[in-house]
Amino acid sequence: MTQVETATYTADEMMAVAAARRLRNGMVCFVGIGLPSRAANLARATHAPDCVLIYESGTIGAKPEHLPLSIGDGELAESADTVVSVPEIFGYWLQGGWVDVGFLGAAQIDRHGNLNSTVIGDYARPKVRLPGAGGAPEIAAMCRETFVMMRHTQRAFVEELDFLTTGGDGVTCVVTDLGVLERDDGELTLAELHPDVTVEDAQEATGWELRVAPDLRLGPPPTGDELEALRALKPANEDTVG
Amino acid sequence: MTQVETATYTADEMMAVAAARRLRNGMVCFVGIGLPSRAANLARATHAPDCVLIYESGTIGAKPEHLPLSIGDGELAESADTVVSVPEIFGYWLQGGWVDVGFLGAAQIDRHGNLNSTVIGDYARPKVRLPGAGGAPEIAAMCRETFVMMRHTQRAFVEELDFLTTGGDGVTCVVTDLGVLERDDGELTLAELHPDVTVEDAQEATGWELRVAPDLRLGPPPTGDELEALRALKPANEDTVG
Amino acid sequence: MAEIVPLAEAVNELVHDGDTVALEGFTHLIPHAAGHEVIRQERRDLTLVRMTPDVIYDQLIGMDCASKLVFSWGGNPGVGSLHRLRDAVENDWPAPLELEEHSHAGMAAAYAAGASNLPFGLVRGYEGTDLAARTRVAWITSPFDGEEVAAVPAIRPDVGIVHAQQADEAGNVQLWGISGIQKEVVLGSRRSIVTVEEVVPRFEPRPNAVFLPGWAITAVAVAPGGAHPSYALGYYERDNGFYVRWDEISRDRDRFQEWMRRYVLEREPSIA
Amino acid sequence: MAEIVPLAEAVNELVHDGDTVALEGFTHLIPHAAGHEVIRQERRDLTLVRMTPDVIYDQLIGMDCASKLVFSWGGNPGVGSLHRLRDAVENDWPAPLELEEHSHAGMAAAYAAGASNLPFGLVRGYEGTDLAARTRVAWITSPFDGEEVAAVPAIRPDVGIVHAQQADEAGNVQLWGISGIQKEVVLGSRRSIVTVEEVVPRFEPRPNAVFLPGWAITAVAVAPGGAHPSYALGYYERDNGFYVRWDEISRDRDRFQEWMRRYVLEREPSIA
Repeated sequence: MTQVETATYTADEMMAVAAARRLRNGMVCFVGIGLPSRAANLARATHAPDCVLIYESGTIGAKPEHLPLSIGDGELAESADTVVSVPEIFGYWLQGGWVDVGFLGAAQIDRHGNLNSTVIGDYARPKVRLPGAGGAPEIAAMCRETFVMMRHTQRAFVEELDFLTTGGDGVTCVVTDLGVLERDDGELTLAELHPDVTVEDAQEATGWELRVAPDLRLGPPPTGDELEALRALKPANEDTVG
Repeated sequence: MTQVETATYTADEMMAVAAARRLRNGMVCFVGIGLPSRAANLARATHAPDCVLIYESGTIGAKPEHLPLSIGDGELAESADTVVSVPEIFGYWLQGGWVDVGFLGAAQIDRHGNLNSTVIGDYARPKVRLPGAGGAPEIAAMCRETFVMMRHTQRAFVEELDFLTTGGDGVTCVVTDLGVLERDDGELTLAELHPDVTVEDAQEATGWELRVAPDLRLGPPPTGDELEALRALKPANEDTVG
Repeated sequence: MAEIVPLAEAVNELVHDGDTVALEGFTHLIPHAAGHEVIRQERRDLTLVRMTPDVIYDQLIGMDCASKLVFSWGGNPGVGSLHRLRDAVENDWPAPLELEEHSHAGMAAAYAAGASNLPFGLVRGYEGTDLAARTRVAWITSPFDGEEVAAVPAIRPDVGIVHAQQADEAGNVQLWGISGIQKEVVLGSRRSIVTVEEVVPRFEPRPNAVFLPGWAITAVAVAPGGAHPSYALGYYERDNGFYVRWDEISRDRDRFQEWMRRYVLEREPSIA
Repeated sequence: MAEIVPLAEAVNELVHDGDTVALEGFTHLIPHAAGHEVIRQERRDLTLVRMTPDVIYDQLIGMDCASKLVFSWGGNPGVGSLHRLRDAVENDWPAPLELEEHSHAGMAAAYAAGASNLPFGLVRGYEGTDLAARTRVAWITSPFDGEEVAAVPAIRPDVGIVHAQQADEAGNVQLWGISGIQKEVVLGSRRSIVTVEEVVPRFEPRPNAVFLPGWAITAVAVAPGGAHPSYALGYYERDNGFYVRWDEISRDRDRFQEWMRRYVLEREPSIA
């Protein structure tokens, strides 16, 4: 086993590790590109080799060796158990009720887990036009539960969304670079802190008065194996991209 | 070229030839098993080699060398351009409006081309329970035109159907073992007689007062080529069947 | 994750009296072995669902397993009538059989709606036919352009049963050739059984193949020849002669019962 | 039967000012060459439809070809924003852009409804979101069980444009890998253009392949590399670097226009 420097790791790495740990082996996951895909592939590379990854491009059981840069990367299709059409992936598989966990990101989230990925500012004359809904509304509505991954800032964790793109009822946990929020009695509650993060740090980064679970946990740092696996997950041609 | 006995041919052979002649090369045909399949494959073997045959089992562009015995024969799948699911063949291809000609049979037909393939007698307590609708109602409704092939008898060509399974508005012609009826002003009208058949023969086999077209045609008998091609069309393993 | 279990065990655990059961197969890969097991285990009062009920449904109906049939075309393909089905409908033998009949297009839309977890499917059809008054159909006006289309209730069987060529050790299934409505049945049913010709170490990728993941199947059972007299592309051909012989066997009640006793009831789970 | 014609001719004859045009491709086989031809031929006032508008739509919008966009996710995948799209929405440059936005599931159902010649598609969604008030959606109550589902109007573009790996001499098309929504677009559009990497004597049967018969396509045009910077499985890989560079190129109006002049307007029909 190679030696991995575990003393230093980034907040993004901690976030990926914390999210990956929440996936159990064999779970069927509907995964978006970016942070969710990184976490799901980390789970597959460590404790959950039989996690089934579904991407909205129609690839079922994708087993990429490199991190895909888009949901349609060729490696997703070539490594998948099967590739189906987009109407089928949303109709038969997602809406059909076969997915355990949906894995989403967003630009804004509120205390109920509702998500905004549409606009910042007014819809008709937005300050920032975001990409839009994509698969998020139905992923959150149809998966047994939904995990959200977002960097924890006041701009993202807001008292009131500028636009409600995706209803939050199905969001059971939010993994951030500071800790993990879990739904308690309908409200996202700070349930776990990453190493060296305080409740005050989390509150400061949250735009509403953050509830703290009575049994607040301290998450363990990434293990050497986790970091090694995570760092081995590189995009197919990172050189070109960087 | 082999010598084929053209002096003797059966009424069923004449019916197949007359129906096949109505298919133009390149037409897209939605074909049922039995008489329609035989006629469509005869057309493909003679003047219309690029006729596209679609069977409701999902085979598009099937090019069987033997006559299929069921719409799902393996040879249909193996010779097809592609095989799609049953919801797709009915949804995207038939209902989507891509088919030129539908080719149907039935137990009863009325003067408007309406078809019965459900029951003889009362629905709740039928004298004969027939197989039912199958693809017929939507084939007749969605194809640009529909050809019907039926043996010409009083029991089949009736004043009033026992059950209206399939609306006849799209039926443009009915090929029988006596001649061809074509729609004129909404009513099926005797337009063509096979050799050695009289108007009286056709009227006698029809349960309503049969209109006769003013320009009634006399259809030519099968050619040697047609008969040869037709007789070469044998089921894959006729021995087993017979 | 699908367990690979003996067929008798799968049927015993997953098919109950009174269930709605779809043994599907559109002229290919018809699950005869599974149907025979249902007959041997004497299931009763089933609502049987299938687009194209043929010989195996004739057998289930004649052996008094069913009280209702939901279908769109019931015949012996290329041969003629199903005599046991007709006897049940025309003469209530061995028992009355309630019918709910559709067109193929309607039933395909209903299965697709079931697989899509929708309450109903849409189809252009039924209007102006006598079928409309005899089946479950309703008309819906488009909220966008006022056009009317027919709605058919989704089919979501208690148990969906299909036959496929291959499974792997993990219970994944691959079938190819004419795939009919099989994917919709497995995905739209509460429980599912897939019988397969054999278990292979890994699937060879094939054109026009349907892959069904083990996590979407309740039970997989190995039943070599399990589609006979139907066929399994790449394994064996359709036994057209049997379909012709069935016409004779099934015409007479006694001869039918004798045949069933000899070739189904007194056999171990395998093909007839 | 599809004619095999030069791309410039196909666009000239089939794409008109004011048309509703869908150039589709779900992260694979994106028809860039065809999009560039639309830009070169200065089509105006188009309603552009696409689930995942990315770089080629950014270019069409920035070059003032469109007055409306129907979409469900508009971004530069793996990179960030589409600056030309944002400039149009946020600052009306080069012209105001009307938006009709959906979720992926809603738009997939709308395309499938279009291909099925139905007035609308059904989806469980939209309820409780702000999207519902901003798009074309209606609620339908199931006539069978009273359940409510969302209805979205069918998408039936005037012109559907996709890219595929291969055509044969008869104008049949085969594509493989991620096939997205391409079949629905071709079948649901009034006219269609398929650009292909090459014409081959005959297709090799492939797993997960989509076959589109020539009789369902209006025009086929040969455009090798026609998906670049997207990819064509089996031909070339995705040019991820280009997507990153596009972020810089497209941020500034002048730099964007200079790039378009140099790499699109002043080029013959081919890839940029």
